[in-house]
Amino acid sequence: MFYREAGDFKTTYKDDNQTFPIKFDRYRYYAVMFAAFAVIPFLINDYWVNAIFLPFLIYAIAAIGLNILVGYCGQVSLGTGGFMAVGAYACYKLMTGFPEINLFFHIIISGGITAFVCVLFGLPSLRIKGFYLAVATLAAQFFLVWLFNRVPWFYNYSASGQINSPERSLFDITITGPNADAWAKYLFCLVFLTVLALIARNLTRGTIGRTWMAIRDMDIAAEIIGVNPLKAKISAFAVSGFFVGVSGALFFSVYLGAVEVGEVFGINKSFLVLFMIIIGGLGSIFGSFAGAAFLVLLPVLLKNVLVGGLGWPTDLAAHLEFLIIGALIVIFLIAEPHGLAQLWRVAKEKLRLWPFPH
Amino acid sequence: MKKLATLAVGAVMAASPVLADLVIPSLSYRTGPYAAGGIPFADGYEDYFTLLNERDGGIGGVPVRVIECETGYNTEKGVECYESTKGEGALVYQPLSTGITYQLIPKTTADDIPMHTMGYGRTSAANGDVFSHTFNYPGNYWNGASGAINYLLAENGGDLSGKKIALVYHNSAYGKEPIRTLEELSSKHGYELSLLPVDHPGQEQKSQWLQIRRDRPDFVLMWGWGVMNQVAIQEAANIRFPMENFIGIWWSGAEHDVLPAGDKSNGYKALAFHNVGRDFPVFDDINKYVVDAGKAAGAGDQVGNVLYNRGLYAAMLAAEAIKTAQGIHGVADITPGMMRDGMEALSITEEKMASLGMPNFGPSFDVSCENHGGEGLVGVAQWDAGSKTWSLISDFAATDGEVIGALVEADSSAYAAENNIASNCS
Amino acid sequence: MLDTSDSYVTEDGRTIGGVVMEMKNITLRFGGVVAIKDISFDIREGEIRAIIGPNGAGKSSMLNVISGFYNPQEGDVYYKGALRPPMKPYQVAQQGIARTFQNIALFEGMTVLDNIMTGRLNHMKAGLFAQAIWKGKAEAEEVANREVVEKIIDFLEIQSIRKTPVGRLPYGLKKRVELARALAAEPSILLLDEPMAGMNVEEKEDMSRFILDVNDEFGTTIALIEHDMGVVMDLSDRVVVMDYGKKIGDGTPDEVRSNQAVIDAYLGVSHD
Amino acid sequence: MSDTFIFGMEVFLNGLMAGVLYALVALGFVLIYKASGIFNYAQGVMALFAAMTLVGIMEGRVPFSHLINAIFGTHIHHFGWHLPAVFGILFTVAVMAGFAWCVQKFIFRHLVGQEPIILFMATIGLAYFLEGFGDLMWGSDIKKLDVGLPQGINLLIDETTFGWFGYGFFIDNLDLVATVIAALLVISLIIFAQYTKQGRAMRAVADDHQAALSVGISLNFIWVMVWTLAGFVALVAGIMWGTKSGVQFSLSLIALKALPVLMLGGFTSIPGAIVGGLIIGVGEKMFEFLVGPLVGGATENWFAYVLALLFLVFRPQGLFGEKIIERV
Repeated sequence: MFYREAGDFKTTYKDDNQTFPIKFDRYRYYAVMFAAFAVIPFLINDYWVNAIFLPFLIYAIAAIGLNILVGYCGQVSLGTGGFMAVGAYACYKLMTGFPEINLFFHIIISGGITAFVCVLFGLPSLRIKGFYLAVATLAAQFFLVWLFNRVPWFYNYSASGQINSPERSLFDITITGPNADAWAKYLFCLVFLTVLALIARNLTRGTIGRTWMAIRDMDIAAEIIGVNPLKAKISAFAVSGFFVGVSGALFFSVYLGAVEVGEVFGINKSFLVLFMIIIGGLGSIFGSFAGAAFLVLLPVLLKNVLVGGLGWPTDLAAHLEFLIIGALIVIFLIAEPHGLAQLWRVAKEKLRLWPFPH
Repeated sequence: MKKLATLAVGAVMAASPVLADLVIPSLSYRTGPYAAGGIPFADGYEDYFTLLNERDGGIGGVPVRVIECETGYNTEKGVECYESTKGEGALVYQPLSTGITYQLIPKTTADDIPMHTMGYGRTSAANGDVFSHTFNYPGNYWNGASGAINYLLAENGGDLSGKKIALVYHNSAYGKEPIRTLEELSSKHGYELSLLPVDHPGQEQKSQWLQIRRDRPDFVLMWGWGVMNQVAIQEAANIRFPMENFIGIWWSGAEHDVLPAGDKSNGYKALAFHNVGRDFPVFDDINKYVVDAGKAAGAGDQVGNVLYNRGLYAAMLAAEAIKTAQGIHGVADITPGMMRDGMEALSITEEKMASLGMPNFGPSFDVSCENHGGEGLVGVAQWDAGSKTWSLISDFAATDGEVIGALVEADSSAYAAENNIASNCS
Repeated sequence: MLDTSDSYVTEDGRTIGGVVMEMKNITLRFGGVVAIKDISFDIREGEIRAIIGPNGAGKSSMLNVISGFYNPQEGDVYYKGALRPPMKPYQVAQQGIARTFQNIALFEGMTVLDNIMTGRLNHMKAGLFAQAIWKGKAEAEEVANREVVEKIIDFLEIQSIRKTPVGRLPYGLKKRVELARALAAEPSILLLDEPMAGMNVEEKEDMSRFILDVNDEFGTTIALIEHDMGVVMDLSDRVVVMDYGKKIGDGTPDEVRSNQAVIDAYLGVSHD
Repeated sequence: MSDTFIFGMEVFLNGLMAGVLYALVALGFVLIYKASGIFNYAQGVMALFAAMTLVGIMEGRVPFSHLINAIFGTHIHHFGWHLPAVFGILFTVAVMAGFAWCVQKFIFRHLVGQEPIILFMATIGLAYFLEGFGDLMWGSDIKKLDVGLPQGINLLIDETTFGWFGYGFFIDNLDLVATVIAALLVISLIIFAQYTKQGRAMRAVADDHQAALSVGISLNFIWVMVWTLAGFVALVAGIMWGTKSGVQFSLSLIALKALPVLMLGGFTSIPGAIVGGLIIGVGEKMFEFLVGPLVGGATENWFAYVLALLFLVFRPQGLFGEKIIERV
């Protein structure tokens, strides 16, 4: 009844190209934006920001980036952890090397550097396809982690090889370091996420997005109708790399503040981000958000219920957590192979017809 | 939204008001790649506080509440654990992971909560002038490296020149810790050092041990953790490297590290900053008040293991710091800030340990504002495969303060400069 | 430049221009197998050119040579009067050659509209940054090209399925969408690989009508492969007949129909 | 002969031995992929689970004891028996067969006809599940596994080579045993596939599901069988690695060692898995020996992948694949 498109006519192609063509969706989007920017910052404390919102926002950026590569362009990558590490280490080198430049630009440049590295490792995708490519990107994962661990220049020759994010601010508001306020860190990441999500949306609805999807759906046919596969794949790797790099830089500088490459950006990170987009939905920006939210919230929720609520031993809870997440992934795949985003779409279709299903 | 609501309810329930208590968070890892090491430590840590509660009614009349939080050795989970427990009035953090330690050093400082990284973490945190809230007494990795060399010097009549020493290390921040110290000491004592990194997890070490077999170093030192320890000891046995010339750091010297290799691991040595075995009166109390009462943490089957003892020792140091803090401030229900003062004024003496039923359980040491690292005394323990026990073969002895002091100074001042940290003690 | 000196007007009043594409002595081998042997023929501007032949005659391979998917081992391709060097398929497409496929090659994960829009790729020039910002150049370009595509959608009568994911469409409609995608490129030469394969009589009639209309209204040069002899003879201006990789006939439908080699090939006279 | 050459030969031989173990893990992947098109990420966790189960059964541990104790406040841990290895292995195989049946019944039967990427994801979910399940069942402590395999230097080879070169080669007895067992396993698999009814049915399914179905082969049965076989291979791999390092979490990471092998050898070829395993084993050990000291060592993890990557760039079809001709 409330959710429908009837009567919501588009008179120009421009209107039809909107991000949210249905009025109801648009209003909901405005409401979410309002809440995210104007309400939540006043309500949150350290716990909510550091344990839930920051990981969610940053993982969402990484998930969108990976979704561009995997979901839109069809190039499966297992190198996300390594590429996030590139972003983190680039950011660290920039922060300590050029302290006079603002952190904001450091993060953007870190994204650019990661895009470049990502393109380098994306070049084999012109000849290697499918699972073989996925496994090949593991070469990037292992090599990059090894490199950052091995070459002392990357960690400024510190004794242990850890990198620490020094205190930096924007408009005199501290963003990084232990003295940053929860709301400042939150808003800083939220701005990045919002802008990057809009960019992702713009890219995926336009020409470049269509070339990516064409390559994904049938690469040979795409090439014959005029898609340059090199350009399409490389641009996907570059854009994806940029997103992942920014998320890595934020992960290091704003969220964790101190990072050891093998532990934080190991192979598990690659898999985690991949799970996010699969659970959320491949080829869907909303899905990237949903997947990131799901995999950030679920463990915290399970922990709070099992340990905090039921008082179970922590190790049992941790084992059960694995078991439940695994089972949920399988159940999701059986119920809806195309992820939370598809589930959401189906729900909306039903709502459109409600209360007259026939 | 429903999820959020549930969460919020959970948080409210968890935060419901309780009577005065001393909150000790235990960031443990009973799962993940290092579970085997995490379980005994967490059990020992918790059991000691249970003992204090059951036997003495807490510390200074205030009961201790241990909040266990599973990190799985994962930094992000560690952050979540820290944030979820710090609001409960957590007195001291024992994060038990290099990654989480580095992550928490600035945070705990900003939140005015002390952190105790006992025998791990950032070595240069021994400089309390820079690291106001981080303590790593009684010993750190560089003490460990120096302790190992000192032990070898003693074994070899004070001369190591021309000897070859190989370091097999976990290729991570943790494993790389001793390298600088060993290099410095190598130029001082004239031994030849070779470095053999092993990538996580360390399941495959054939290359490294073939190289050791070829190069025939006189001694092998190891900075390993998790499965790397078991494989290294097994491989050393396979190439028939004399076990008595193989010395691990204290994280490479627990029962589960040597047991898989069976009899062949006999004679393997590991560094120690606390005593091993269960030949201490405190264990009678633990059995009486904790284990037999059915209140033991975990499965209750770890009592007396090396890492259990380490957890016990860490808990004892925390409890003594609480007592010190209570004495300084004259309050029983202390705050984290008071706890920090207590830790900084901590003095562990032989008499004190004996009165706790733990005579010679660890070295005597004093903490001060400048020195958060204690005296850095290091002992050596040896494994007897026949009786399946560790025993201390070299008592806690001094390490090369000159070399280590310089390194601590250099690293901590670099950190202070990078992060604009003012002097804490002056 | 095109030589239009020998252009002529057909019976139904269409102007057939000069040679736009010429294949000279094309030979294509896969390992030891010769798929095309020394074939030459040309395509004139504005005409409907058919390539026919029994199964395995090498028709599809020929089409793949024209569209640049295969590069022949021997022979030259002249396009608009100039020798075409070996190039990648997408470069050929950028020169204005569009095609459909025998086994429909639509992008199943995209909507009909997006599929057709992919045909406009080579007409859209906004860079990565313009597209990221969207407002301004990219949006204007999107809207302008959308208008072209909407005309094609109207022309092929597929308005109602505009936003339907292609995967859900029936076979006949998919063929039509594929044609729309090729048309959207506004090609100089349109290659149709068995446009009527697997269709029933009505669908075939529809498709024939669309092909003729395309040729008529847009003046598009069309080269097509088809099995249905009746359709071919009705539609095309000139026909190349292939058998076992060789050309056995070339001319107007009437000429080809009376060619003895062609009759033999279709009636299955044994080769010895 | 120069020292480097002699040492190099020793490293080479050890690389071959390591390669056999990698091949063994890769074999489990190949079996399932060939028969059902599923890229089974859970293979490594299966090895861990099988080894845990073997230890648990041999030592008479009570499954889920920790959970039971937590819920009912009891203190049960052991049944108090010690079984010989043979029985343990038999029971474990039975458990793995049950596991295979469950996997088929509860997961893949509901995913028939899905895209490969979805099936792959399902195995990731399965891996998570099995990891939690295994820990819950047997605990996450480190377990010593001893089924009586010899370990340590092989003296015969040591002495012989010492006689030849003046330097005794180090070959681990366990590696020798692993090589023999892997060889036996491959031979028996080939015999099974060639000469038994089930084996032929399995090959038929691998060739063409539809055709196999149409001649009356039960796909369900074949898939359960293949998962059981993969479970058995996982058990063998778990025993080999578990004997060396104890049974613990990291055992599941051996799957990562198999992936470059699969890239080289292809996902469908048993000989490919073996040759690929040998190449990777020798390649990474030789690289670590020759180049490792120059770049600081610990290169093995990434070098295996880079080697496979470079190889694929020049030969995308892998070792035994035919040249890919693309069609439209």
